[in-house]
Amino acid sequence: MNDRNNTLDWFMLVMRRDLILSFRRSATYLTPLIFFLIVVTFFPLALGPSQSLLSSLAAGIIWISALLSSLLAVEGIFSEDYQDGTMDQYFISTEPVFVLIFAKVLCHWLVCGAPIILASIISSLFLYLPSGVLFALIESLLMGTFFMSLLGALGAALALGRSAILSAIIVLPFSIPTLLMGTAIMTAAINQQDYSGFLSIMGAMLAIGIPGLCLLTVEAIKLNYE
Amino acid sequence: MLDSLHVLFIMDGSGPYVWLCFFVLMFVVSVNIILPIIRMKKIYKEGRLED
Amino acid sequence: MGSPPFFYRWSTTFSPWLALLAVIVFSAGLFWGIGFAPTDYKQGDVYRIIYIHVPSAILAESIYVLMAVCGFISMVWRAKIAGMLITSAAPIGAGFTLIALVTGSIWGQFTWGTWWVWDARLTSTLILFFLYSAIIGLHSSIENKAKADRAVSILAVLGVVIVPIIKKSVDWWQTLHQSSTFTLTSSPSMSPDMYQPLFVCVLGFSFLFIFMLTNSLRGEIIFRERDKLWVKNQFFGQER
Amino acid sequence: MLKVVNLECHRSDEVIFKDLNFKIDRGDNLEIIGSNGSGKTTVLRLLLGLIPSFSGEIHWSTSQDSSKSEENYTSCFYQGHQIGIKPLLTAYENLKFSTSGFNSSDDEIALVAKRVGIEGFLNRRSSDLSAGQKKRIAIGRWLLKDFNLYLLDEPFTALDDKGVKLIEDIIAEMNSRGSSFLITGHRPSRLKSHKIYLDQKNER
Repeated sequence: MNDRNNTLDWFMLVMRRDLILSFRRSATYLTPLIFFLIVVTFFPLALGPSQSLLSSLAAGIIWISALLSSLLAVEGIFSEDYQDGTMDQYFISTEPVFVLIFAKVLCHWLVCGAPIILASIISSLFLYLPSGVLFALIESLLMGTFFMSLLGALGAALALGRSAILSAIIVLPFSIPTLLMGTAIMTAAINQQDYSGFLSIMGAMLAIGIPGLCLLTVEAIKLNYE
Repeated sequence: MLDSLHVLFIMDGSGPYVWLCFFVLMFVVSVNIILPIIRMKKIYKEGRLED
Repeated sequence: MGSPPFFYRWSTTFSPWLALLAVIVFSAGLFWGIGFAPTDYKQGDVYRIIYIHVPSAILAESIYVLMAVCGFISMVWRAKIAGMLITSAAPIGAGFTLIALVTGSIWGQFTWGTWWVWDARLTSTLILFFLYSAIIGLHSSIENKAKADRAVSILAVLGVVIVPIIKKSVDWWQTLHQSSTFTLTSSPSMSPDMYQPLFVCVLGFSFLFIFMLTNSLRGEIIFRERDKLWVKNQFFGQER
Repeated sequence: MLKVVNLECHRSDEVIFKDLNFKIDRGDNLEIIGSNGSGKTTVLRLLLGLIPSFSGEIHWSTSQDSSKSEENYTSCFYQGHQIGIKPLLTAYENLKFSTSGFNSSDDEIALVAKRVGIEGFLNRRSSDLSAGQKKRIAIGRWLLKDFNLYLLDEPFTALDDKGVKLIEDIIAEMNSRGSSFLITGHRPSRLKSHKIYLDQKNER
């Protein structure tokens, strides 16, 4: 009865199920995308259409919008599983639960984070982002949105069954390093400096964050089982 | 005596700034001390009513 | 120390003495600093804000570290008192952070002519204030207080990892945008006349904090355990 | 296989149940019967480790000799009050993406679906199915893999007479294969089982 790759099987099971579920419910990937585009559109409306102004602010605008939309999207990640008893099955299984949580977060990022990155390429045109830094933008957003998904999952777990806005408020202060790192990369890229140092710091944050935040998220979900 | 007090309050024009900071300090500290005491008094009252 | 009744009994005896000690050292430090320390030749008398500003800032950060340690203890060993300690310490820490911010702002208005500068120090202190707010907000949103304690411990532990990153990244962010014109630590080696009262102030503020924490923790313990027998006997009195 | 001694559980200073003693051997059934709020679900969740705070002893063992214990709940199947049927997944996917089904082949799933009477709905979204049919999907999950012990929280609710008969048949069949069942309910069923009444234990 002892299957060798049991943990991997579980991981794939959770991934496949969540991916199918998200694609059948189009709101999961459309809502953050539309939210992102609306927020990005608001900046030219509020600041005026001056090309030089927008061009200098573009990186910051895209980063803030991506951060907010990936955070808002992650809010309901556990609530359905918790309410219909699927979460119980995770905790009963002898597999390490944080691996399953990681599967959920990864799937969520694929469904919500990746479209936002694509949309940010389009909005970089609207906002006259200097074309040379597009690659830096994508690189920094790849890591940044994933970190936000991890953080958002922790917030969602802490606020499980409570108001949605609460989880965002809890997590936002903790997301500041990501934002600062991201904008540091962008500023360095715009000034044509070497930004690989910041990139590797972000990678290190992610490397610590994946196991660390997943473990904390499991702790937070466990709170509801007492 | 009064002169030296006057000097202490005015401090060459920077007095208002320093004393404003002092009052902010005292306000925040006393709020943090008084609120728990009020809370304990309230619990005491309610606990007495229950008995 | 671990059990709430023991702490309550212990603090009933020591709390008045702690209060006395705190008031004496606290007022001695402030009196010395604001009344007697020599005037700074560069900044004038306004520098005396330092005797309020620096101790508050030191406490603001150390209280957060204390909370994170308690958070770790409460997560690993499920110690009840550690959770209560976070609950009681958070508003006090937020208070000292607020004092540090406001006094710094007033000082800045006098010397720099502006209420706020996006300097690394100031920004990271502001973020520290947000972290305290997140912890207080989360705690108040969960009705079951034992659960709230553990939820908050998770945030406190996460914070202690993230605070150094914020400190570092804010520095980098600063150097990238503009070289900072002002730093709060501009005064080079202070003269002993100014340094000694500052030391007394830091000590006095710390004693004050310990007293405030004890005071608030006593309330928390009574509130949590108000249905327990020992509270009925010791707090509400034995006669019925 | 499972032995429970003097199990007791509190929630905020209130005793939910105490002095609970029972034993389940291979092929045995045990029913825990009680009204709402008598702690039936709590017993199950406590055995599974979903509720960490309790007092008393829980012994698990694979073989008959209890000295060789500590198997823990690895080969347990749990069906809670919420049966975890996702409305957006088809009946087939709901069977496949479950604790018991992720190693099953399509043939096995088709066979199980036939046994529980949902073979016609396998590719239908579960949101289109009735409550009873969803319940049948949940029953199908029991059959996908053999567990030593099944912990079922009120399995008979929302089922018609045919469904109840189906469960009774399946349980009898699995008993003979060596599986045990721990079932909760409001009233005793027709199953051959030991029965524990929680309400009477609770009188204070």
